Amino acid sequence: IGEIRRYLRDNNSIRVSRSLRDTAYKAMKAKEAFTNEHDREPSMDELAKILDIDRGDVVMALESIVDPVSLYEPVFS
Amino acid sequence: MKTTNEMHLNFPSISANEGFARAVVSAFAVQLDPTLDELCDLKTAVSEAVTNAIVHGYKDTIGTVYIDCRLLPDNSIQIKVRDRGCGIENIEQAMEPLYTTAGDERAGLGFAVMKSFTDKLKVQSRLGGGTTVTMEKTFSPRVRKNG
Amino acid sequence: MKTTNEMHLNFPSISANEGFARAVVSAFAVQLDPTLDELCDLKTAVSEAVTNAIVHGYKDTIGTVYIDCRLLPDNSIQIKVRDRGCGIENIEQAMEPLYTTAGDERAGLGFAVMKSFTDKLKVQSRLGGGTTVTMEKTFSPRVRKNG
Ligand SMILES: Nc1ncnc2c1ncn2[C@@H]1O[C@H](COP(=O)(O)OP(=O)(O)O)[C@@H](O)[C@H]1O
Ligand SMILES: Nc1ncnc2c1ncn2[C@@H]1O[C@H](COP(=O)(O)OP(=O)(O)O)[C@@H](O)[C@H]1O
Ligand SMILES: [Mg+2]
Ligand SMILES: [Mg+2]
Repeated sequence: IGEIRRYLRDNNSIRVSRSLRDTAYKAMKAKEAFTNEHDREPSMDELAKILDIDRGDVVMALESIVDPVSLYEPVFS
Repeated sequence: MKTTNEMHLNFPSISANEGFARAVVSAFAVQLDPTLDELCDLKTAVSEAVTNAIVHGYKDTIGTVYIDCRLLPDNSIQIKVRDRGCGIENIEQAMEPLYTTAGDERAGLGFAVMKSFTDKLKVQSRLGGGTTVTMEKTFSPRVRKNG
Repeated sequence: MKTTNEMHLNFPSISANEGFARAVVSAFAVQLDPTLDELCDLKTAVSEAVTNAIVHGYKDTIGTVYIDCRLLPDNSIQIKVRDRGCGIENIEQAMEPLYTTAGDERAGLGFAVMKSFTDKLKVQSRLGGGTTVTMEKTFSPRVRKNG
């Protein structure tokens, strides 16, 4: 069973590096939506709440895209 | 084994730092490109160790919690969580699942979680001198796409 | 001013730790509930200071980089980035925008960025003894919902 679990883990688990970028992308979109609606930027805690993830994880996700602008541009321009 | 990278962190034993400690360890471990599940397991284990240092080690006082992390070349990470708190009288007993000195407040599963979520667990303690919990975890090697 | 929380970190001066240092500082600063932009500015400033310690302070050697962070009760954070590297001969000159000793490789804007992205910047250095960069940044108080 241990071996099967390891096999599944090796082959199906999402790498953090990949999922972080997805989270960062969601965070940038959530920030955009919030700013449009409330006319101010969300705080990190508000952002974490919207995304329903730990604020430490939001920090890490944003870290995976060193400059948020570089993520932003190809998507929105 | 040769260390490829390391970091040393310390902070006061206040509960606000539990989440911080978890975030730091995962930001460091991410260099080994773990999977989400692997990282989650590691964070849970670190949480338990840090919580123990805060709530048991330093109980009603504020002391300093030390975290030392090393990356080893076989894609594993070693994490030491240290306190200079009250220490543990009987380590074997403390590590038994469901054993707790905190009555109804705690489940007594901290060490059991650390053990099952890492590959190696060592607990050293001296009454009045403090406690050091050493954990090691090896991450699965990255699977090549189309490879 | 009384410190409400603090943390102390150190790691070897390898470039893999630039991103790590940034992540740690933001994981710590997030307790003050900044906006993403505020956090981004802080991270950029920290990056510049850590990069300088690595590429200038320790140049062709590997040394230890120290980061000390304090949260102050007025919603501000103080960050010290220290190295025990070569030191800076003329601090004023070094802080001038576009001044660099790295030729074409670097833009000479590190200190200018630190200055504009934080509220306070202090540089202390001793030739042969190392450099300490102290930055402070106050985050805007949160706007209460329905308030
Ligand atoms: N760092 C520590 N310092 C002192 N005592 C500790 C420490 N860590 C654990 N202990 C002791 O070991 C017991 C078991 O720990 P654990 O398995 O985490 O369960 P719990 O924290 O739920 O009590 C604790 O109740 C406490 O008595
Ligand atoms: N930690 C440091 N140790 C030694 N010298 C430094 C340090 N930080 C900065 N310097 C000196 O100050 C100069 C200007 O730094 P900076 O404004 O960041 O520009 P740059 O890094 O692009 O050269 C550097 O070229 C270097 O000579
Ligand atoms: Mg426990
Ligand atoms: Mg620079």
